[in-house]
Amino acid sequence: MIRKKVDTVHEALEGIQSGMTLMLGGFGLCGIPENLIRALAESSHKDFCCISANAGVDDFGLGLLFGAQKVKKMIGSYVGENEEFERQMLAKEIEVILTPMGTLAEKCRAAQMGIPAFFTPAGYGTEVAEGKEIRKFNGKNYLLEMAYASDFSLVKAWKGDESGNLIFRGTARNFNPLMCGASTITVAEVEELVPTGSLDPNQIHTPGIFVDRIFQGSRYEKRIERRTVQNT
Amino acid sequence: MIRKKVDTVHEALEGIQSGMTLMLGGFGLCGIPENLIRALAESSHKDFCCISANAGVDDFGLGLLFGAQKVKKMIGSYVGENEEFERQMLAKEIEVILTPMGTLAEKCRAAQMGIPAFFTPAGYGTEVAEGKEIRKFNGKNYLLEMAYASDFSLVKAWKGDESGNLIFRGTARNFNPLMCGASTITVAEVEELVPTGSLDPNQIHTPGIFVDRIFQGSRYEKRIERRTVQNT
Amino acid sequence: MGLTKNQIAKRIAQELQSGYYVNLGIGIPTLVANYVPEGIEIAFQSENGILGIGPFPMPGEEDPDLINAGKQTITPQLGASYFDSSISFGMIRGKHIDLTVLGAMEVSEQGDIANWKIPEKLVKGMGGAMDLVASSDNIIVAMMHTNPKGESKLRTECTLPLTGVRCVKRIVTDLAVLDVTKEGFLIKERAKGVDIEEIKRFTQGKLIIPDEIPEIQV
Amino acid sequence: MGLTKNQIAKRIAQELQSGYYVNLGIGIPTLVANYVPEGIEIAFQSENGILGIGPFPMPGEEDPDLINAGKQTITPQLGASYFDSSISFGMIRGKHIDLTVLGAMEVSEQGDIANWKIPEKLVKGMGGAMDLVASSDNIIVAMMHTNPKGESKLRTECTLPLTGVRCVKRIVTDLAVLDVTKEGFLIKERAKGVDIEEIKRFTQGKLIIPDEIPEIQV
Repeated sequence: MIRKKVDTVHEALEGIQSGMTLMLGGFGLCGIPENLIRALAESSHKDFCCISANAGVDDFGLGLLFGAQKVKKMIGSYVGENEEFERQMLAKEIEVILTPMGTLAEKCRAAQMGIPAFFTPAGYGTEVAEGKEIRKFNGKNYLLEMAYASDFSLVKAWKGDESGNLIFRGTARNFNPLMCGASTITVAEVEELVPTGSLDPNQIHTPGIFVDRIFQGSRYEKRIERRTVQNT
Repeated sequence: MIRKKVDTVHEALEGIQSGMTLMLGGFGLCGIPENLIRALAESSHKDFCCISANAGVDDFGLGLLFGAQKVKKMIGSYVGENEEFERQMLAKEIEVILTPMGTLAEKCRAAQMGIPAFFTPAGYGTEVAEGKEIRKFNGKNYLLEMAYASDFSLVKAWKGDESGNLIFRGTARNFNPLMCGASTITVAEVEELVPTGSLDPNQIHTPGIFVDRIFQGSRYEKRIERRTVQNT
Repeated sequence: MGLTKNQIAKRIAQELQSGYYVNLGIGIPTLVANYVPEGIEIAFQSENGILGIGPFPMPGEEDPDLINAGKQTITPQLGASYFDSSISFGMIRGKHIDLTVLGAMEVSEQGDIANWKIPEKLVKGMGGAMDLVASSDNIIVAMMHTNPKGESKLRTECTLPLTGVRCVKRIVTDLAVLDVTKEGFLIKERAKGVDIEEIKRFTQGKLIIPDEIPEIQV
Repeated sequence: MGLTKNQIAKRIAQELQSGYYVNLGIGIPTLVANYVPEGIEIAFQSENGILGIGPFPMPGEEDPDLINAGKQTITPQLGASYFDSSISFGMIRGKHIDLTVLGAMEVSEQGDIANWKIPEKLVKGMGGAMDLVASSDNIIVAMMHTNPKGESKLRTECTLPLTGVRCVKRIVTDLAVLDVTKEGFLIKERAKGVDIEEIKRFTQGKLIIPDEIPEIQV
């Protein structure tokens, strides 16, 4: 099997440059690559185009990149909950492209799977459809949507092995598996990195072929955005 | 959670009619719905259109349907290894449509996932492209392929629970997960049916929403097509 | 008078049928989960990747890896499953969800819905709403009959940017239950203590008023 | 003389590089797995849904749920994974496979390949071949230089129905190793005991013959 393990987050990010397009896994603060985001926010690189479902919160998640003025363009689906992001958006310091969430997911998967374009019903009759090809199948209207093109995918898994095989946990899976292999380089950080052969081949969510570099993350905060409990 | 369990293969096949289009999981003899095929071969229904990667062998797998003259049209990818099938094909008793295997897989997934059509490079410049729309993306040519429309999906899993959640085993997974939810009705047979709640939610391959009926199969033969061992 | 938000949710819960997979939007729709009738089998899906949402966790048992699309901590129901977002939206796009309940800023006579953007105001994004409304055959909108300015949210045409077209089947407001029909908004039920004149006054789109309109039972 | 099928496979194995994910077709390509150079990290993918194919099982340890695309029983390598066919072909279509080795009936000067159908003869289907040749940037064809009738399989144009166009990069036959170039088939190496005249005689397409042609070392 092919080894993908690297020792540090800096090795994991080798080759990243200002102006690149990045896919970042996670949904809000759930399943985000905390170590990679931290390192990017502290790096000298900037002007990224970020593809991610959400924008994080002011002081965590993708918010760290906005706080550090690293993002030139944001492609996302729901970008509330972040004041600095809103300020930059209103001041037109960043360009924002909003996409139906299912379309965003499928555009990542299409990039991963070598599908250049597909039809989806989401957004027909809305401003999302502007400039897009519309076609009717079985009496229903669909938009043609293209696969994303991206330089780095930065994802977070629960467990991984040294060959890049990944297992996610709960709803922290979300966009992470779809972004693996959807960029030129895919970097995965994991809470637990195990030797190759430790994971059941039947239970791997993302085969290592979709991952170029893997490392064990540290200092996971795993912050909860809306702690909600039962009334007792 | 919603119960999908039925007690017999006959209950599982209720509503099936002559002339219907069926998707059948499996690759050769690996991961095929043995109980459902047996029941179909013994039923009074016929003139099926079958969508399946392969055609089985003469006395097992999909071969049982050809032997019982149940198939009017076969949509598959590799249909060798079956003499009766070949005879019917050469005698033009059945219509055969051959499709690149990756395209077949993706057409099933598209049906499952509500994608009416997608572009793929497979078959460009070949007779598979005849009559299909061709479009260039980033300098490369792709064909437009449509999702399948089908009445019943008949699949086989290793384990399943009474809510229709499925786990496959090894390479018996193949087309089975893609066909779940890709037809009007999806029927799953499993080697082991467990109570709802017995399976780890993180390790379910196919969520029960894609399965309408599930039952425990019996008399699994699991025949090996090409037994190959190490020279010792 | 009119229904409270909880009563709107309770009325919508009456639409739940055994065997339904249901996606609940943020806001009033989320409350529907509190009123599932006894004895029916139902599963709630959330588009971030879970089928079979159970109750909120007990204090101290929150798991950061288990949230719903509203980013609230949750627990799984017995028989739940987790999956990636492409499969999650595949369930939606592939019409495997039996009922979608969501909020709206406006609904038109034709069933168009606007619920994601107010021009000149901060836009947070459509999230999964456009996928849901473009794909579901059974969409119920839960909303107040009027906006905070007192203007009708049931209109001849939506004035706000659309989320989807010709998709809403039924609307439950604080004043009434209405179906979207070819002829206009058909009043099916009215809230206790709300008379037809009031519904008429607060409905800008075309209303169809049958002779008998039962009261909403909640 | 010329190479045996095993020698063709052995020569192709020299193309393997550490870090390669490799898809081997049925026939001579399958034999390549027997000659992986020591000390390099490689993984074989099979399009029916496994990454990391190990050796064939010991007698008595065959598992009907573990086969390759040729339907032979296999074992998993350490670090292997199983997946469905859409992901399997996603690996192929998405260019995640570094090397594809497959057999052919004919290859043209342009790199077109025909390997699935002979008109008037029984057609078994293309299986995954069309996906593989349409997607891989690194395709090596393993085949005999001539067909059983003695006709050249390296041609100006393919006479048989195509599997894919302009995709083959290199061909290893019993007589030679040839690269597909804009100018024609470039001889890179020749089999021991095979002279250029013989390669010329059995090559119908345009040949480019460099001054020095090393012998294939196997």
